[in-house]
Amino acid sequence: MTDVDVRSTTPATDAAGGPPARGIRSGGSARSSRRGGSLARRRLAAVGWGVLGVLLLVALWEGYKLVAPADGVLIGETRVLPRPTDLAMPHVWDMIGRLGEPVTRSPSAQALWLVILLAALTTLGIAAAGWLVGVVVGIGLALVMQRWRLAEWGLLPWIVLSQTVPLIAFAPIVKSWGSRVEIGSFEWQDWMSVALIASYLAFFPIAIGALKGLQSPDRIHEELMQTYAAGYWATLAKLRFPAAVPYLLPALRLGAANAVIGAVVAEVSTGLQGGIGRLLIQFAGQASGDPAKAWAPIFGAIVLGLVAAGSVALLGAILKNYRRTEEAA
Amino acid sequence: MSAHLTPRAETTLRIVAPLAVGAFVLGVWQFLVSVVGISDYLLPSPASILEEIVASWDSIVSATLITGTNALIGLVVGTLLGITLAALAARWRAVDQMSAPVIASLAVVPIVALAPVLNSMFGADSQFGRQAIAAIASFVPIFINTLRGFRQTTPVHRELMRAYAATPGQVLRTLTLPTARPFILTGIRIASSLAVISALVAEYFGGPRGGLGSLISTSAASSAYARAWAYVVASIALGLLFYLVTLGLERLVLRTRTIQPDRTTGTGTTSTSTRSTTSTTVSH
Amino acid sequence: ACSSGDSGSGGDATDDSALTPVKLQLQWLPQGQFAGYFAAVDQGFFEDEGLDVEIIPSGGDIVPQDALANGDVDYAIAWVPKVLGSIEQGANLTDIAQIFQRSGTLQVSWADSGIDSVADFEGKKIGSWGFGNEWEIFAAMAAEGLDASTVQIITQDFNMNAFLQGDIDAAQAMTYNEYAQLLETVNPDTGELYQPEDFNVISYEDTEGAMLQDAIWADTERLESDTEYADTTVKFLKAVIKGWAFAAANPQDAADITIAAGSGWGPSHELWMVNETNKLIWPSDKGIGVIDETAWDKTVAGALSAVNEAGDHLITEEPPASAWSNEYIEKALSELEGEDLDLTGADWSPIDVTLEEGGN
Amino acid sequence: MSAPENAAAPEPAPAAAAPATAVRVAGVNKVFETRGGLVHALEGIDLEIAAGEFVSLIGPSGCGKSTLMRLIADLDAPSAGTITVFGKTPTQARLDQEYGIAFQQAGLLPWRTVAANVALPLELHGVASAPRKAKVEELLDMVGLADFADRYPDQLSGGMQQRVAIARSLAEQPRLLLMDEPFGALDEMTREKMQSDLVRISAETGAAVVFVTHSIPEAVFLSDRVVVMSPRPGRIREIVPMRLGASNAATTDAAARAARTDGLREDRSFFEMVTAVREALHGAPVAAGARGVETR
Amino acid sequence: MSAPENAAAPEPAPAAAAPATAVRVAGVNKVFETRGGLVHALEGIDLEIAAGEFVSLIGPSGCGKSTLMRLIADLDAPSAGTITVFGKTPTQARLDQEYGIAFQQAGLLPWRTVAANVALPLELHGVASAPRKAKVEELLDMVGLADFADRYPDQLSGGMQQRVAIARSLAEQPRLLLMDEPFGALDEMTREKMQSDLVRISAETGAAVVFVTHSIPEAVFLSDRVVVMSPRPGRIREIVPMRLGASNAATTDAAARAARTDGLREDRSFFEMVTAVREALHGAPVAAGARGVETR
Ligand SMILES: Nc1ncnc2c1ncn2[C@@H]1O[C@H](COP(=O)(O)OP(=O)(O)OP(=O)(O)O)[C@@H](O)[C@H]1O
Ligand SMILES: Nc1ncnc2c1ncn2[C@@H]1O[C@H](COP(=O)(O)OP(=O)(O)OP(=O)(O)O)[C@@H](O)[C@H]1O
Ligand SMILES: Cc1ncc(C[n+]2csc(CCO)c2C)c(N)n1
Ligand SMILES: [Mg+2]
Ligand SMILES: [Mg+2]
Repeated sequence: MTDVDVRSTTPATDAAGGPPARGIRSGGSARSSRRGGSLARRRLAAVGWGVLGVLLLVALWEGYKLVAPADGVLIGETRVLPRPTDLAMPHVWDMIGRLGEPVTRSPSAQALWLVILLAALTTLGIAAAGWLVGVVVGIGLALVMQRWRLAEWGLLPWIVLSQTVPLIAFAPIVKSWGSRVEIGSFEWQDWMSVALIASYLAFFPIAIGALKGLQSPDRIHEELMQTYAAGYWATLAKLRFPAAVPYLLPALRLGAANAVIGAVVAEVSTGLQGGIGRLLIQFAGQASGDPAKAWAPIFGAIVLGLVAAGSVALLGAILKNYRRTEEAA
Repeated sequence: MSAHLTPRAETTLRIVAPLAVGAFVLGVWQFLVSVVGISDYLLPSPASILEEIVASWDSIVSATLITGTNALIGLVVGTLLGITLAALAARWRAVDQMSAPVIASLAVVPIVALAPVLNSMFGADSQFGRQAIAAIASFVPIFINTLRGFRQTTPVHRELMRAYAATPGQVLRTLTLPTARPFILTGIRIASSLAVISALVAEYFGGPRGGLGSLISTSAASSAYARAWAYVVASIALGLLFYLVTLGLERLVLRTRTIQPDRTTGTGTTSTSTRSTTSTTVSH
Repeated sequence: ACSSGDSGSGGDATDDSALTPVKLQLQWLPQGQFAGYFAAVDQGFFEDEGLDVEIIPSGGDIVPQDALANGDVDYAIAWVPKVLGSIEQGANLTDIAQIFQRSGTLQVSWADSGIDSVADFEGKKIGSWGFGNEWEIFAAMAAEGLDASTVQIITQDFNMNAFLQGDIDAAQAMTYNEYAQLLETVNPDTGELYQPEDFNVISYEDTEGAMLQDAIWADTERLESDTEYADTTVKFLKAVIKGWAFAAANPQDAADITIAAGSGWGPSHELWMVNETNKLIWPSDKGIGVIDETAWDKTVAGALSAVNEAGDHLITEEPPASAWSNEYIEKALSELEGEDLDLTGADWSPIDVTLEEGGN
Repeated sequence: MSAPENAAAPEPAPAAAAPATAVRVAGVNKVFETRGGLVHALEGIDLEIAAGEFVSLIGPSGCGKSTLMRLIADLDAPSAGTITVFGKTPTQARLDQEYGIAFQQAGLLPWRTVAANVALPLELHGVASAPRKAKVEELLDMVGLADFADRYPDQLSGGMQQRVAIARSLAEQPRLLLMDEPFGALDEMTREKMQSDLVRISAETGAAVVFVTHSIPEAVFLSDRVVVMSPRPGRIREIVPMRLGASNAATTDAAARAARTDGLREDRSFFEMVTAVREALHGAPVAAGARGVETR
Repeated sequence: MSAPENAAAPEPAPAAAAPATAVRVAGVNKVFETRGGLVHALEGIDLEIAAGEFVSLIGPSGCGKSTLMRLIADLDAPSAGTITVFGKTPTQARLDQEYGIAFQQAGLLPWRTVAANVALPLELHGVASAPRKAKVEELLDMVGLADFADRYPDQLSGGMQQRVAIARSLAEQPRLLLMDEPFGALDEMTREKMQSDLVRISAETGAAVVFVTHSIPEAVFLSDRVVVMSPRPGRIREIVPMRLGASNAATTDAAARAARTDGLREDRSFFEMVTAVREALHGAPVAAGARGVETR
């Protein structure tokens, strides 16, 4: 967990929510007189609380296992709290301890954590490719929609609708069609199908966020460019893209998280070898005899998502001059 | 730039344009399958899907009801949890910071990873696992948006409440909640289609059969693609229904005003970006 | 599939380019169930036949026979009833080798549950994976006069937790996999692994629902029109036969090869799986892979009778004659006749495998 | 009380403020801790405001006008010194709803109608529905917005919104009104009108008013006394008593204010007062001659 | 040209505007189509602005001041009538960068430093780096912000931001400056300072200025002529010529303006002009006596 500030890591799920309110200096209460403290100390405190939060969750898990009835808590027929069995809820130390052991008894077996790490890297690479495609497609769509309102009206509802399609219904088709693509020496690889599916999830927040961002310049700025007789491209370069940065960053971060999710789903769906998704089904299949093992790829997937979203957050640090209107948190 | 349209023309185009795009895509699709002769096997034509919709209507309706109920329950529970926890996080910074890593994790965890585990925890013989997944999926955007909403109260309003010596309860009721309302609704709207898709995908990973997800997979497994697509269409329709209902709710509530930019000074706070379409995290 | 003769044309006349590329689509992740194919690759049997075989595993949503029907691959492994469904939907496929001669599907219940036959399913929660793996259940029930609505079908996920925790009364299990998973799990009451005595096991092989399972499928049209493909098919089958014969004779090596090929199972589980898979293949009186017409007809009858809980039929009419053919497997068998191979498994006997905790 | 007080030489603080005193500020300092270090917003502020008196605070941006007002309103606490409001601590005065308050932004709740906005403080303090309604009607009448009771704030002009805010601040008939640049965001013509309204309303209610402004003519027109402040740290430079309208006497009461009309703006004495404040503000006589005009 | 013109009786439009004419507006109407119906923003506007002349537009909110300015700037097109800017169509004038523009909000790009903001128009028009730098330096010197070149807008006060915006509007030495309430958001004291600066700058550059404001003293202080408008539909009610400062003659040129100093604000004639505009605005003499003060 690279950064525990919800506002900066958790994708503001509403990409379009975009940058927070302009930093309006009103009254005195925008600034706090009580919370002095250096920035570093506040960061540290936030990390401390975050760690405490995780520890609390661990305590809750183990505490629940201690006190809960074997069949969980049922209201009527419905189980509202889980069964505390080791099968359903392995001990935290078992889950962690399992990571250090080899995957199987096979003499050639690597440690579980290493296997997860390698798989996570594979998936990260695929997700990154999907993310890049999503960025290109998303920003491309946003440009088209920003340029022509008719395009916005015609496309936007479908873009929204596209995300209600259960993607896994598509996975085999994508794989099948992809396998027929062969252009010159370029031959479609199965991982590309997975990346393509990842891009399907990634492009959406990026398209929406980029559109909002490109549309975000104040009228006064647009008119200013008009008075300078600046053309479309000049306005794009000098005004729209810079102004879009505060919207694009959360969108890109959300896109990165989505790309990882999409890549994992597509790996599960198509059975692509080498990634976290594959380990997920593989180890889920072994969960009866080895319940702790099944959690390892879950943790891997979470760390992977956080790393992906976090890397994009780094981009935000580089572009900090373009985020001056954002409220300092 | 773009020519000026009368408001009437704009409204019309806003409706006609997407329909035209949709009709065009369907037309091309049908053309590819029936005229160009792309195999009808993997990609059934719109016409044959429609046929299947008619043929399997009863089963589609009952499957939609099952999945829809799961999604609805998940959405409601996720909403309640999201708002409650956001209220706590807005009130106590410690809660906010403590929940941060967990929320961040929930935002990136794929449903495919959680589904089998939740089935194990809550039992594969009930719909609870799917509802829990829908709840988790909707919780995240609702929590994030609500928390943001709770932080939108303007200093003027907060000081006013303090000047009135209003109790915390009164502040919540008369200021914080109404201010956050558009944000909460945005969160719910984003969560709505997420809840549907999550409940549906969760069906791929165990539990009672009969929902859209299991029927899509069963149909596809026996190569009954037209039937699978008929269920896919139903699930799109269900997601759209959820989306439109929550969008309608949002519009309805927004009709009663929110904070407007102050024309004279230009420093007013616009309450939200709710009018336009906003994004969704989709997790499968 | 290009012939092996045009090796010079490309200019890159390495040994590899002389081989005919072939893609084989499995129906699940790499595991002992497919040990014969991995062994054939590892032992160079395909290469000996001039083939460069790529084995493609599938995941949750890949339907092997569709990959084949779409021309993505050259051959596919799939269960017969599922492919019958696809054929009725318009796929044009032929069963060219019936590797598994019997059904390996079980329905497992607790020893004290009182469920020891299909007739006892009524009113119970019956587990199944779905994905087309459920038709044997419906066919067996149909034979007992039960329709799908008399039970509650619950989708099982990848493991046996739902059964172990009592969510389902009788779980679907393959002899070679899920059943072993049960025996690899610690019984919390005893602290020891579960024992076979703890369970009632209903084998579909013993019911009217029994259906043919892993078969090798080929594209019907190509078989007819493309002689190279037909030739390749025979070569391919010859290597496959050798592979399975190898697995029969050397289960431990076959298990190791499978693990090396990417199976995630531990050694004991893998060996168990190879051994149980061998039991489904051998003995094979007419030779491995030869389709037994009675078994085929029984599968078709079951498929015709099965109706799922949504009221959908798997198939509504007899499959075309082109749905199976012994032509290629018999040719392959006869070409292998002289070699030192046990093609019927007459001398084969299973080994004893001790399962270890966790399937690791 | 209307005699000029000099902050540099404060009169000794009486042990207890007489009830005729609305606000007593004694030796108040306010220091903010910020990232950039300490900010001395106020230093050695002494000020006494009589019941019913209208006092304006004027001074350059950042001199601490708002801060002083916020201290009186108990929206913040002084770093040193004491403040009493009608003899109570600011907190007690706030809890007792001794004051009404209005800011530069009207701060209406956008989801409430005009009437509901005005009713808000009454609602919060448990006034029953019937008297509440009556009171709201009366207040809206007073600010001339009776016809707009059911409108929403965004349907009103800035000036109308500000009038609603003033009605709201008067809802509980406070003895003290705190106003921080309430007309700052209005255009000139509206602003002039609002000033006249405020003079009328404050005369009607007889409340003491602490009024923060940037505009000298506004301060002069409205006030009994104008407190001129200097920045960094915020100090009271001078307190200029106004001698406008009917009464020239030491009693600065509401009746005197009621006599203040628009005509006053063109009175000779008005220009003189403007000049006086202007000079106090600039720290020196601006120039000689026929002056007294704050051109803004 | 500085003779009072009455909009109701416009002089006949010459076939082509002489180059000495900066802006010619003839018979301009502007109607907006809105959801609520048609809005007649401007009706029968005739106005001629000489090169180097400083003209203010004043009038109640919504009378169409901004609209008129936007038409001149070619940010919108008139529904009827013609506009020429230095004898060209507004579009051509815009493409030729004949004017600089500044709004109520400074409208700086927040991600650009002060220098980069001023450089923006030069950059867009391909001015090479070296001369661009020199020009920016010169402009920042002129507005007194040379030391702030590398700051970002959010690090500046409102007044400083507005000065940057003015520097930017001057970057290409336009012969015409369009300013829509550029000082509207500033506080009084800053505003006064900015007015003096603008007088100086406009004298230095000799540009014609069209200046929209709500403040009568501001209009009077700055302008050669004040155009008083009435609302719904926006019409020119009266054009009041100013006779301030050094020159009383018909030539309203920059030299005359340069002589305008802060002292002027306390000039007798200043008060008279304020009164004249006030009366034009209110449509009738306000009152008799020693007046001439816009108290705001
Ligand atoms: N909460 C706070 N934290 C830190 N500094 C503050 C705070 N509130 C005010 N200040 C500082 O205290 C000084 C006085 O501020 P205050 O807002 O009272 O000035 P003001 O006279 O009201 O100015 P203006 O005319 O611009 O409203 C300023 O330097 C300001 O930056
Ligand atoms: N784009 C537009 N669409 C519709 N109506 C408009 C538009 N722009 C201006 N109007 C209307 O035209 C009229 C004149 O507006 P304009 O902004 O020019 O007034 P103004 O004199 O600048 O007012 P203010 O002093 O408030 O800035 C107003 O009634 C306004 O509502
Ligand atoms: C999502 C999903 N879950 C389980 C299976 C089941 N499955 C496929 S092959 C096979 C036999 C040997 O394990 C089994 C049980 C599936 N196809 N898809
Ligand atoms: Mg202030
Ligand atoms: Mg305007």
